[in-house]
Amino acid sequence: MNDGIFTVMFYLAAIIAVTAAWGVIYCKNLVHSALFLALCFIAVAGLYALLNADFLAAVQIMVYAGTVVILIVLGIMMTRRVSMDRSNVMEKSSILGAAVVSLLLLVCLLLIFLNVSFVDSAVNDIQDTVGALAQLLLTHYVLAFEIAAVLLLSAMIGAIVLAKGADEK
Amino acid sequence: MEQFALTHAWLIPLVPAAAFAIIGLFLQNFHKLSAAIAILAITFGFVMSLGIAGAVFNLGITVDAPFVQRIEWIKIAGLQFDMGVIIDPLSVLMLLVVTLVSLLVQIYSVGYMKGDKGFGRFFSYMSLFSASMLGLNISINFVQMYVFWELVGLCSYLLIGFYYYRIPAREAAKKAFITTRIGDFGLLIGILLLQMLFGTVDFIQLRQVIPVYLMANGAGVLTIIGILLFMGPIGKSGQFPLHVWLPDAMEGPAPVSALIHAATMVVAGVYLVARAYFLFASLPILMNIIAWIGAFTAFFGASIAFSQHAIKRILAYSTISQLGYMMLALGVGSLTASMFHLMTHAFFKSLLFLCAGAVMHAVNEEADIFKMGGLRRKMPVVFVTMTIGVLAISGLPPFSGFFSKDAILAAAAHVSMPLYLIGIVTAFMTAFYMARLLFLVFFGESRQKEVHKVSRFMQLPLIVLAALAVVSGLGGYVYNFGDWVRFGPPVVEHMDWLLASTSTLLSLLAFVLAWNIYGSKRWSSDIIAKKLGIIYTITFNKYYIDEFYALLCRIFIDGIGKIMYFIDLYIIDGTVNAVSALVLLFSKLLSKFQTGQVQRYAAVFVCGVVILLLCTIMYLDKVNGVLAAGGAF
Amino acid sequence: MTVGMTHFLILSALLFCIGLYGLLVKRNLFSILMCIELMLNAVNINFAAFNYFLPMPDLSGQVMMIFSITVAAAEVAVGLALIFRIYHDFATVNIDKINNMKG
Amino acid sequence: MNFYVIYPEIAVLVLALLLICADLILSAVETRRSLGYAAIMILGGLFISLFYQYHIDGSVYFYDNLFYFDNYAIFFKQLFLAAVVMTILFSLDYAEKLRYSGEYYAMVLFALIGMMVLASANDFLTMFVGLELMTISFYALAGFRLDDKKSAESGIKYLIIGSVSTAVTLYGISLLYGMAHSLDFSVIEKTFNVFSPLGVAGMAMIVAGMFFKMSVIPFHMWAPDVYEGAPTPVTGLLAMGSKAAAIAVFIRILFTAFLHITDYFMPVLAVFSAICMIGGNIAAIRQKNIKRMLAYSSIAQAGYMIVGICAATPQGIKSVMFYAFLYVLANVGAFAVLSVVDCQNNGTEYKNLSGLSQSAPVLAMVMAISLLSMGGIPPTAGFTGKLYLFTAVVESGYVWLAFIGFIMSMISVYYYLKVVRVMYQGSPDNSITVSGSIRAVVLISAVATILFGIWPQYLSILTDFAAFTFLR
Amino acid sequence: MDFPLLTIILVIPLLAVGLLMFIPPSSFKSVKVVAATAMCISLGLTIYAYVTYDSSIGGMQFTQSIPWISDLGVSYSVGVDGISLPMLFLTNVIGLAAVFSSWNINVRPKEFFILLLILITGVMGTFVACDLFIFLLCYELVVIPIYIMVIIWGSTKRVTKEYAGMKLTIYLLMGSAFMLVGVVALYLQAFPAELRTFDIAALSNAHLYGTLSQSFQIIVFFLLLLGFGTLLSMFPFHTWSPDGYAGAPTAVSMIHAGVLKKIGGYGLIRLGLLILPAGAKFWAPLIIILGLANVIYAAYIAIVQKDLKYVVGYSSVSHMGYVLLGFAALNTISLTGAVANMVAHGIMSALFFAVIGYVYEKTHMRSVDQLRGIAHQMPRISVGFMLAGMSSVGLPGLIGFIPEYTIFLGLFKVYPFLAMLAVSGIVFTAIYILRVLQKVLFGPRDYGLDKYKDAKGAELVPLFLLGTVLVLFGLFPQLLMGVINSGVAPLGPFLQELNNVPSLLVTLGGIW
Repeated sequence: MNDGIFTVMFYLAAIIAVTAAWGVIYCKNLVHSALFLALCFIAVAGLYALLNADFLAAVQIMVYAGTVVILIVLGIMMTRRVSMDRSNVMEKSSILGAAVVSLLLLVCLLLIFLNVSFVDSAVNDIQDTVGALAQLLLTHYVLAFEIAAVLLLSAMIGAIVLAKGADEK
Repeated sequence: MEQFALTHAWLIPLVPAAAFAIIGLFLQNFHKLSAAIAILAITFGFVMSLGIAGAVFNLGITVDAPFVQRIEWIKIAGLQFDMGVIIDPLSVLMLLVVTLVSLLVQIYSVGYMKGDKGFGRFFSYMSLFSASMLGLNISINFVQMYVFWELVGLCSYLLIGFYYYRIPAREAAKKAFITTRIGDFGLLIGILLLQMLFGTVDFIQLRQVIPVYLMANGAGVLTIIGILLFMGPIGKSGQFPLHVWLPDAMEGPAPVSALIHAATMVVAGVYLVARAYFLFASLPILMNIIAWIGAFTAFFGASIAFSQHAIKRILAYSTISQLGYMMLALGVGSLTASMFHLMTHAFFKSLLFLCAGAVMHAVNEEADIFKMGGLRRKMPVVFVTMTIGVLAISGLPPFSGFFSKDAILAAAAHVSMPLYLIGIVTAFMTAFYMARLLFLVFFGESRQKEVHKVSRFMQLPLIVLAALAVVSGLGGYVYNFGDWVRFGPPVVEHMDWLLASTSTLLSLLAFVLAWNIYGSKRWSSDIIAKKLGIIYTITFNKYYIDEFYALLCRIFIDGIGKIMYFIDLYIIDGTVNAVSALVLLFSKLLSKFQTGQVQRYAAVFVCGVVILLLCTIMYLDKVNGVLAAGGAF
Repeated sequence: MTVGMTHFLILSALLFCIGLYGLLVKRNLFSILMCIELMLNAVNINFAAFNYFLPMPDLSGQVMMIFSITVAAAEVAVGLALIFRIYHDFATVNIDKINNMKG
Repeated sequence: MNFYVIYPEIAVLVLALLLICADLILSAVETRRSLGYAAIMILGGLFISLFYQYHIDGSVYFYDNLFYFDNYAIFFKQLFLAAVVMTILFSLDYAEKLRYSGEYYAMVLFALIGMMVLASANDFLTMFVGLELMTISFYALAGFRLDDKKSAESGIKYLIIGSVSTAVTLYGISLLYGMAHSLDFSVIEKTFNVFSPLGVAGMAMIVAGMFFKMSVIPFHMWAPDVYEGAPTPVTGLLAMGSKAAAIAVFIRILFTAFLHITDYFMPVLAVFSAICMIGGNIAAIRQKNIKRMLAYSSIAQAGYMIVGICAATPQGIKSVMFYAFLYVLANVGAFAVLSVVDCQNNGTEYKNLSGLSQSAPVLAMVMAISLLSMGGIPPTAGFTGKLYLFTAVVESGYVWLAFIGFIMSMISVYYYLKVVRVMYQGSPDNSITVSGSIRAVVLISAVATILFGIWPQYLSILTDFAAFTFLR
Repeated sequence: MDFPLLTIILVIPLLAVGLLMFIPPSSFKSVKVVAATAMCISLGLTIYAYVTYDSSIGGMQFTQSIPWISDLGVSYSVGVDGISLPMLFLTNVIGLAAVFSSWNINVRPKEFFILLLILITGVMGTFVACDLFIFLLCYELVVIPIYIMVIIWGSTKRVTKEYAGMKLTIYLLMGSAFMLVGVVALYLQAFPAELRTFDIAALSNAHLYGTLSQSFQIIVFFLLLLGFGTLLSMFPFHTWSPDGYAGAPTAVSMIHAGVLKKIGGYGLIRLGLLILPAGAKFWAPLIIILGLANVIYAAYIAIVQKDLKYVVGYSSVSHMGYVLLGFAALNTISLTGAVANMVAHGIMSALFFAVIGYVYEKTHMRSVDQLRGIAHQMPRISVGFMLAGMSSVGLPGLIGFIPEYTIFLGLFKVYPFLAMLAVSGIVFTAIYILRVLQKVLFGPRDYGLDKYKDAKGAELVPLFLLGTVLVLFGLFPQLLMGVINSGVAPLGPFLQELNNVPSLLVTLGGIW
């Protein structure tokens, strides 16, 4: 891929992602937040595509932008609020603390990252990511794969019991 | 018989001890049986003592070559104590005096204590006392002596507090114990130092090593040890300034006063000094101290006895005074005179106490001599015996006190004129206050309507003792007491007739004076008291020494104790409690921090991450200088 | 300036911290869940980028992303179920009100 | 692919699935005790079978280097199995109160699989998935008591903060991946560059995640609330299993992946352990709820276990394993009693335990023994365990840590004794019936606690074996 | 293998505990009988051991050793020598007395006696243990039963029983925390890794191999001193003792003051002196000072106390000062005295607490201000009081004298002037003991107390038992001193060598 296009695409996606992320937090309306979140995810998916992770980009959109956001919206519906305005305000009192903590973390991370010198020349250039991923998943990481299946089962059962229990009340 | 007695001398204390155990454990409520056992036990002791005395005479056992038996009591690495028996004229004298007086007093007690609830208890204590005192007499070393020394102290405590339901009695008992304990404190240190210095406390061995030590090292350390040792006798024998317990001790029954606080226990101090005379006699400074303390105590005691009202208190101060005499004698180097006086004093003073007991018994436990009077017709036996006692103590010939006191005065006169003068003045005072007592109690008009009869059990000992008070002095003089009981070469008593007649004259003068004041009431005692004014007040109040001690006690015992307790509660414990409070406070802070607000938890979590990252950065900075090299921000 | 690993790292750090900030200031449980997703997503960028700039043909970074997404989904599922329960029990989704235990 | 290596996980998984199916088949009115018993039998068999898996020669992997079946892993698997068997045994009664008891057993088993995977995991991916399997199961389990508001609250709290932790861990893994280009512990060990900011920062963040699971101060804030709200057996399992699993994997990461940096890291770890011991114990003093108190106490216990890690010697690891085992035993006893009390007195406040020594003397005794074991008072195993721990750490030169440890363990006795006081001094409100299964479990825990306190010979040999083959 | 006498002595109370578990809580009588029987057998066997112990040979006898924990080098090994045998005897005597003095307990007696027997076993274990691990095991085992007993059966006066129990427990545990660090360091330092052992005899030889440097010994001994000193109620770590005794039930006070405290002194000798001689020597001057503080300071405080248990509590602090002094003088005579004083004080304080317990149990009064002239109503109890008091005063013929004397003697050899101060303790002791005795026992009859009866029946067993020992060992001290001597005398050369080791004073002098 052309370096220039890569750069432009990166900045585009990055700016969208960061802005959307900020929007998630800034919006006072929960629905708006959710929509911003979806936008952010899509931007990140774009980044994935940029990074030769096309399968992941697809998964991202499917799982996150689709499933996750839908789940969230579903959740909003089920909480049955009359108006979504001001459903999602920031707690004023904790802004300062939260900002300090977050900034501290950011500063620390940046301090570390800016001191790493990367050799960016070599680029992992696998074309058939899906096949390669499948290969890896079913050989090297097969156990993790299986466990992930159990994990999903467990989460499912847990979620069902919890939600059903709540419903039956 | 004599041989048996000699080799079985250890039975003498043991049999009364057994009697104590039997009575104390099983027979407390069988009054007659317990009295019989106690008396039998002490009679056995007396008979044995007689046997031993015979053996001593016949076998020629002298103070230089005592008969010693010993048995190992403790043996550990670097330390060995024996218990044993030392038989020489000195201890035989004590054995005889103690067993005899003890026997008589116990017989007297059968009558005196009749009807008392604690009859059995009394005889068990008496047996224990006899056992301890006899054990003390035959001690072969300082530790054994200390053991029995403390035991007689215990008996004294128990018997002073015999009427434990009376507050003065129990207070007196406590006072006696603690006061003597202060003396024992010095004694114990002295013994410990002796043990440390010589590795032994055995009298026989010490006697050999001490002169050698003195030659080599001089008297310095030994004098200190001697002073410490002498603290014991000061306490026990009621010497100034630890005499305060003895008058109070009269709260005990009269037989107790007679036996313990007149005849036997209080002379234990004298006996100790006599027993360890080889040590004391070789330390001139110490001898001076002993003599002066003795002389001062003699005078001091007499001066208080002058103004007291309670009959037994007068006798008690008299005892203090007489003990001072004995110490004086020891201090001026005459062991013989001291022991001689010890013996005669034992007889006449116990006689006096028993008489006083009989008198008080007769007049419903009234103690104030000014409230008595005219008893000579109502209790003639007591009157006669008491008169003999008074004459004996006043040193009128031919009664026993004359000989023994004179020996002391003679010895004092040899050494130091001031001491002699104090002695002679004291003799005058003694005669005066004893006469005062006699006249007030037995002469004048009768103030007591009802007078109890004196039982036969009580009369018999009085008579025996009176006889002894008459003859013991003369006997000792005639049979040359100093041949046997002596330190160094045999002493041949030469009566110094000048001194003797001086003191006799003074005593007579005192009698006349006393008769004029108290007998015929020619001169009013009240006016004299007023005229003497402050002196009278001071002596009447015993020089305020008790009050002074009480003040010291309040300041230095209770006061410091309270301060210490305060420190303990609020400083030491306070620190501990403060620490625990601090921990609790910290705990509270931590709980407060746990608000239940989950986002705060998350924030803290992130802070933790930040801390870890900071550690990382610091570490990286250290290993490859991130901040220095990059300085990116 | 070519876009390199550092850029991606910074981006992910930014997103992560924004998510964290949101998580700390929001009181609505749903938006807290969203912020969590945001944070997990930020991490995935790291994986993708590292994988991309890997000097060898290996996709374990992407595999990791798959699992990460799976886990995120599972977490959200359980989270939502729990939020239902919370709503039933407390009749609110404001986290400040759900505060029975403290100290 | 060596499926033999994962037979315990497979067995547990099959069991879990069978339980779910059986739960569906069983009629609604029937009790689910039988499921519990079945699980206990099978897990017990598994536990015993694992004794035969200890080996002297080289350990085997599942595939490549990914899933290590060494003595160390076997020991911890046994530990988790023991914890879960006991937990199920003492929650048989408690589960009746939960509406979905069949699912409850299944979820516990899922969590168990997660722990077991963690014990063996030799790469970050497997570790991550195992960790999440365990964690997510616990999120659900924490909220499993449908009739209790606190349960839901504890679930959501755990989920939120746990997710943050997951994100941080994942972040760390990503950085490490960036440094080492691999997720494999052994590869990372070989390529770990102690001067690389990425690697060290990644390690720091992973450690943060582990600390969260171990509830090390300051990553501990969740523990008291979650412990208090979760159903009592779940709390027990959280305290035992979750913590021990985190310890297991933490040690493995530390001494394989991060082996080269341990020298630098140990002082930091020592400080954290000291803070844990101090903070946990002090905060526990004023608690009113026993589960909450135990949460703080478990924070302190984590501190103790980290002490052993600080030693960075086989003896240290051995002492951690030893301590972990008896920590599980003690917790089994304590939580078994608590679950009975919770069931029958409706609460786990101090006052609910009042007079327990009269209403149920056995329970009171076991509770006392368990707590004292946590406090490290002889003749309970806690004392021996602490002796091992501090011997190891003093040998490595951290005498001050031993000081803090011993002093704090004595302070901890203060609040443990408060429980003892309530149990022995107060008078009971109502009678308590103790079922056979509870009696069995508390007696096992008490007997084992005392046995290992007086005579730890075999446990010591076993842990020695596991530790010395792990860290030669 | 020989007949495992000591193990049996140890196990018998535990067997009784096992038996008690199966007796229904309501059958009070059988609970008490079982406990008493167990302690009787145990005491009988101990007396057998005491009698058959060969003092002429000395050293550890009745030994038994079983490998126990291989990797720590622990073996279950028990044995007694001249130092521990009297302590074992003491434990059993007081144990039996404690059982009988608790005869009237009717509140949950089953639990009481179970805990009591565990407590006694623990104390016995520390004395017979030849292995440091076993020692520690038993050492801390005793703390918890005491706590439970205090909070259930204790009494609240100046401080609540909860406070007292907790204070006592935490104090002792804190002390032991320092000690444990010391022990761990010692264990690691004494031998190279593969030879490590907890065997006390082996550790005692470690300093000969030079593995324990002087500074190491100094530090570790200080730690041990903190631990054992706290247990011994060494100034300023003594405040738990009066409060604790005041709160504790009779039996606990008896055992605690009687034997438990003695573990401190025993530990100082057995572990402190024998394993770390240079450390002991170094700190000896400090211990002397603190011991003196104990003797005089505590005696002073005892003088102003009103509560009988506080008097005896501070008195025991004061008496333990003598033990410290005897220990720190570091010669055979003083050490013999220290051990003997532990026995002596054990017996007399147990007797004291027993009689105070009776009085309190009957009248619910403990204050000197309230109790007056109880000799009228309770002559037997009064005799017990007198015996204990007089022995406390150090009256010859009772158990207290010879130990004190030997301690003083040993101390005089080293610090004559301080020794004089120490001897002054006998005066203070006399003051506070007599003040109490005369106020409580004597005086006019208080008719309000007439409704309380004297001790009778089983209650008399402790009085008789302890009184007998008190008098027997007082009249025939060699019975006690001989055995102790066989344990201490062999240390003579060892202590001689210590003369060359610098002490704190030397170091301080160097600094000046």
